[in-house]
Amino acid sequence: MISLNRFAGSVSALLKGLGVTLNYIVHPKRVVTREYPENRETLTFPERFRGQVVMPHDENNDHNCTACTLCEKACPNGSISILTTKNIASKRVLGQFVYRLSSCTLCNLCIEACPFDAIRMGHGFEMAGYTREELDLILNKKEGR
Amino acid sequence: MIPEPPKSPIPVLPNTMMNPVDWVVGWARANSLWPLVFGTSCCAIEMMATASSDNDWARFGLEVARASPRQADLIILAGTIVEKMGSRLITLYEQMPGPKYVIAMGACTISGGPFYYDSYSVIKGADRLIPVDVYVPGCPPRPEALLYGVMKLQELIRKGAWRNSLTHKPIYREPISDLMTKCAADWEEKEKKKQEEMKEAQERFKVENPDYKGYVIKRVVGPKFEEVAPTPRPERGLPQVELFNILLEKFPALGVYSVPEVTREKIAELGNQYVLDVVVSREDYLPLIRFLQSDERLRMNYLIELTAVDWKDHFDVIVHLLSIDKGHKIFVRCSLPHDEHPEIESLSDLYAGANWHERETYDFFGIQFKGHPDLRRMFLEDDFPGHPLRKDFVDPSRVVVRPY
Amino acid sequence: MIKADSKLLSTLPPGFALHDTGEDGSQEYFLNMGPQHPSTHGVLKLVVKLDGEKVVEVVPHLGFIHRAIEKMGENESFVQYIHLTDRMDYLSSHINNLCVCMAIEKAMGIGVPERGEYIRVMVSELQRIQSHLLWWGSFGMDLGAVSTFLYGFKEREKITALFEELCGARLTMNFFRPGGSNSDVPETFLPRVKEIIQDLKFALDEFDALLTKNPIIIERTRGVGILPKERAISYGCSGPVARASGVDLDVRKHSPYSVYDRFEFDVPLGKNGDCYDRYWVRMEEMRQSIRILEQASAHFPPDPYRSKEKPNYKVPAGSYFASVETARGLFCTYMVSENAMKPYRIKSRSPNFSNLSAINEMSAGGKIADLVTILSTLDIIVPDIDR
Amino acid sequence: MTPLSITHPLGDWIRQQLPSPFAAIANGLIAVIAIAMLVVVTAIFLVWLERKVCARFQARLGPTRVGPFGLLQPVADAIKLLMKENIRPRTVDQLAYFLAPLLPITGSFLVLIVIPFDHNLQVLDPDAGIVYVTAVSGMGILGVLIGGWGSNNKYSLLGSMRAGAQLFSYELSMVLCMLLIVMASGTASLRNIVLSQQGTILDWWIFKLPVAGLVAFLLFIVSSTAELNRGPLDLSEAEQELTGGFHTEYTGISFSMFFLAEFVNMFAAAGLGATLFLGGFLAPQIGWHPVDQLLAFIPGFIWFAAKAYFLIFLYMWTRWTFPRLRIDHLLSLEWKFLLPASLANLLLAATLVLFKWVIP
Repeated sequence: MISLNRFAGSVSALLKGLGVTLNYIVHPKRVVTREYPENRETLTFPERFRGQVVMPHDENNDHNCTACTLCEKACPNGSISILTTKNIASKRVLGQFVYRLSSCTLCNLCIEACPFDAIRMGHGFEMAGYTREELDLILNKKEGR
Repeated sequence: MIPEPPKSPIPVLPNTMMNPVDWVVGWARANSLWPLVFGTSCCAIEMMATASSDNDWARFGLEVARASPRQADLIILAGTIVEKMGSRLITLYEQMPGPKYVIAMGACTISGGPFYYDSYSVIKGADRLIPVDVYVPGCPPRPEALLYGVMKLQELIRKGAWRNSLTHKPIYREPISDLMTKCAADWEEKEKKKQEEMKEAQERFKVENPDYKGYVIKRVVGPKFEEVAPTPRPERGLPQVELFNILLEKFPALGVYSVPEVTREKIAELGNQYVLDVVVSREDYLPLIRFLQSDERLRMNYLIELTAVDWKDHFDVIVHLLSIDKGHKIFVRCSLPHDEHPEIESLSDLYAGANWHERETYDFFGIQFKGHPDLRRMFLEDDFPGHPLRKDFVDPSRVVVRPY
Repeated sequence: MIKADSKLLSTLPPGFALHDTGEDGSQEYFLNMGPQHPSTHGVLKLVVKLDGEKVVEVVPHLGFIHRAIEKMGENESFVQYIHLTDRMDYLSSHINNLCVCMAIEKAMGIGVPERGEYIRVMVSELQRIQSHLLWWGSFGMDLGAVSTFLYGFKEREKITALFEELCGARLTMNFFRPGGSNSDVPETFLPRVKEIIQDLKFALDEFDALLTKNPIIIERTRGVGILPKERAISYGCSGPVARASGVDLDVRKHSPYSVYDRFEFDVPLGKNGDCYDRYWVRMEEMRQSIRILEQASAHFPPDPYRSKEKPNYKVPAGSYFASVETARGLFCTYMVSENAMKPYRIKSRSPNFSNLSAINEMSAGGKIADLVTILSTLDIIVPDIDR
Repeated sequence: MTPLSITHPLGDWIRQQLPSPFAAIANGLIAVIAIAMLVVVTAIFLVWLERKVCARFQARLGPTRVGPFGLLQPVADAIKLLMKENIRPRTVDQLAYFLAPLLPITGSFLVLIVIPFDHNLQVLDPDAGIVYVTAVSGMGILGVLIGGWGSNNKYSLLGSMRAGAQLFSYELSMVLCMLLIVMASGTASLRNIVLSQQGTILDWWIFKLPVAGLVAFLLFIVSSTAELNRGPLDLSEAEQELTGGFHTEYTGISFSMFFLAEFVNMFAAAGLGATLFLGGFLAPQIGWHPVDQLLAFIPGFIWFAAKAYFLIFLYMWTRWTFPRLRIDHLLSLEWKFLLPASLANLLLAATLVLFKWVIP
């Protein structure tokens, strides 16, 4: 009798399992897939999403970076090189903001370190490339003021 | 709105004419990429998330993940490749039938990523071992980013890179170097030339604009926070003083770390949060631990960890013990001389878990444990030179020293 | 045909050798599982001595993802080290971060405001659920039910999306800082948590129907891979693995950190220490985490989320120790400072390391399929073992 | 035995046109080509169907990007597999390694020959059709066994040994289920078995024998799942344990043989199940004339396909729901439960048949 009970219990448990999967197939609304390349136009990420480091530029292509190298020091893995130059007034300004996306871990420490809001986390994620060198970016469009 | 992706040129082989057969084969290969089940660390989870219902890489025909390299077309290198795994990765790659493709997913496999500096075991980029077709940056990349990488690879295959039965890419052979210093040095050279050219203009500018102040960029002030006092959290179990008293009964020569000339009052002053950190001589080490484990009042039956610290002139072997029933902790510390093979008794008879902790300590510090049943290296290959967590460990062929 | 190569034999422990012929004239042989094997959850290598399908002895080989995190920690600042712990147990990255933060807080006497503590507890519990969901999925898959893997991930994805909203990353968070967290929770946080709890309750019932009560699962897990209580303690097992064996060890309950002492929750304990108990303990833990989440979101305080930031994290000389309960067990950070910006030595005790060390005792005598079940219920994360 | 013919009218016409030896050859050729086409199309379609259905069970979409609804996905896979480098490891048993992939697909090919797709759509109808089916379907097992042995890989060996133990034992209860139908219908020819089920739905063997028919049907589903080597009884593949089991060492085209055979086998088994229990190509009749006429208007092969695909859906449903059994559980399930159950069931059916307690 016990074994018969057990058998009935097993069968009902198996049927319940089958019911769960059947529920998925008869309810197409339960499909949760986001179709990435097709939905690209409507794709949004949360505001804080960390895709890559970007340097916002204003309408004159100027940026806020003062080449203070705080971000360079905050970076745990040497992904940022701040290369300075002297401008026409002999002031030390940013020459190139070299950002190695190839080794960046998107940890947000450089953004937190920046006192001038010169760099932010951008939402771009389509950065795949065919060579390693493609991923070494220079973020500033022109030298510092 | 997602910003537009940058355009990267497709490395098409020169002088290739597409005939219809080639086109069909290219189409088939591009649309039927069966990945190898290969994930080493964090990126593997994101790769599985790409396979999950929400992103569903089956839409691209990728869901036929093969566990056997013989049937796979694509390795998605998800996660760090370390030296020990390197040879296995090459074997896996060689076992795959051509044409085969490799996607390097995440910073670790592209360049070593977070483990570029100071790591003695991580390979600085998987493309130093096998040719990589597509690099997907991120740490880890979002599933969408991986899918974009797959699409890039499909484009590559369709446009003719499939012609070569293996791969068109060479293995990356540049020696490892400190990228930051190199970058700065290159720039400095350029800068010198530029400054010389600009010297006149700068002097002229100084004369013309004597009261130029420069451009001031405002500091962004973040929110201010109050200082908060830490809330004390009492430890469970016997108070430290009592614990110390019990130990002193049996081991009168016991010292306490960083408390010179220890007295009971001094221990009491340290408060509830302090965890007793006793210093024991080598002779008393094993008896003390045995006493801690067997004494009814103490019953320290749980070994949290066993590790060592290299103080340049001596080693400290540190044992963290816990009593599961009572809840009190204790740290036991024992100094060893700083020579090639310092020796100490093994705890593996008392705690089964000590076996592995001691093997790890042997691997990292070269400390020998007398009476250990199986003292082999734990993490590193048997022929790895030296013991890496010793402060005097140097290995320029593996380690890039952090420049700052 | 079946011979172990000499290189393999040289890396095995002493006394580990084949018996040429058993009593019935049978022969033992070696099977290399891993480093690339679908059920070793990463790059673990197990050298298994087999007699037919019966497992005689298992020798784990580690180090295929040993990344030198402890060595690197000696050259990174304390705050930078937090982000490396993300990559150890990447399914408990918030909790790992918390452990390092707690050690720094202890060392420098930094307190955390109410809201910060509540954020920590809630995020930790979400992380625990997230990790267990993934474990549930991969447990099903290891036993051959592929759909469960997708169902587990489907639920997990909701929590991951919430984490993305919270800190911008899905896996490697780097969110907690000494004294709180690097930013406040977004306004949508609490409603989202409520939604997730609702979905989760429904999903857990579905999970029960699919696996928990499934006779195949019960057959395959009951009495398989038994780890007695004394051995679990002796091996230093922790987390669900130890609790399934009846070891009453949960840092959240017994030396509560953060504000865990304010919430009501039970610590599920198993009786037999077999695979089914480990399974059951994890399922029950998810329910307990939901309880904590409900209580925490009911009393979410409005205070500032972090305390005053220190100008630098120069930790006074000494050695500091902090322990937390990750999804896999007891995670400890032990750091030695010499009054500098960088730790002199930093060591993380990973729960998986000790849990895995018991595998030979658990799996000897079973079948290969049992070995897979045991590995799966141990819920190991290999990068956490190797560090 | 009826003469070799793809359909009776076509066969007869060819026989009229050509002298007898040539007619037989021509008929044979046409039959082989037709079945080969069927094998390829079925396999490719089933691969697509499996991936789509499995995706829907798992709340996702499945292949969508290659062709409409991803229909061309398996085509791309097939072309790729054909164009793939074919590695033959040096240490394998060359003959066994080469021969193994051919056997399963041949086996299912031979089974398909005797399946009646429609009234006049059957290549061959041997009198002992059931015996023939049992005999040739063993070839698949043989392929798995020698493939695993020949690969010289421990995973493959374990997989093939499991396959041997599993398939040979499950063959027993499957044969007993078939035997029940043979006993009830009084014939071993598949065509005649179908014809013995004429009438309403209740005349199908699954219902006609009260209880015994249904039990036999369920036992057939379970044991054929094991025979087909599909989850939850796919122990010889057991990807999570044995990284692919017997076909671990196979690449490219030889792997695709195993891969396609799995699906063709599934179709063959489902077709067999439909023939034995669900009235094969007969339209379901409910006993109400207008509807019956409408149903009978639909050609038989469509009914056959519908029934077969219903069974295939059952196979997929169980595969994507249940976890895998362990090898010893699997064998004790067969020897301690399924085999006694099918024997008892056979006894029950015999009693029913003897006393004519069938549904009229």
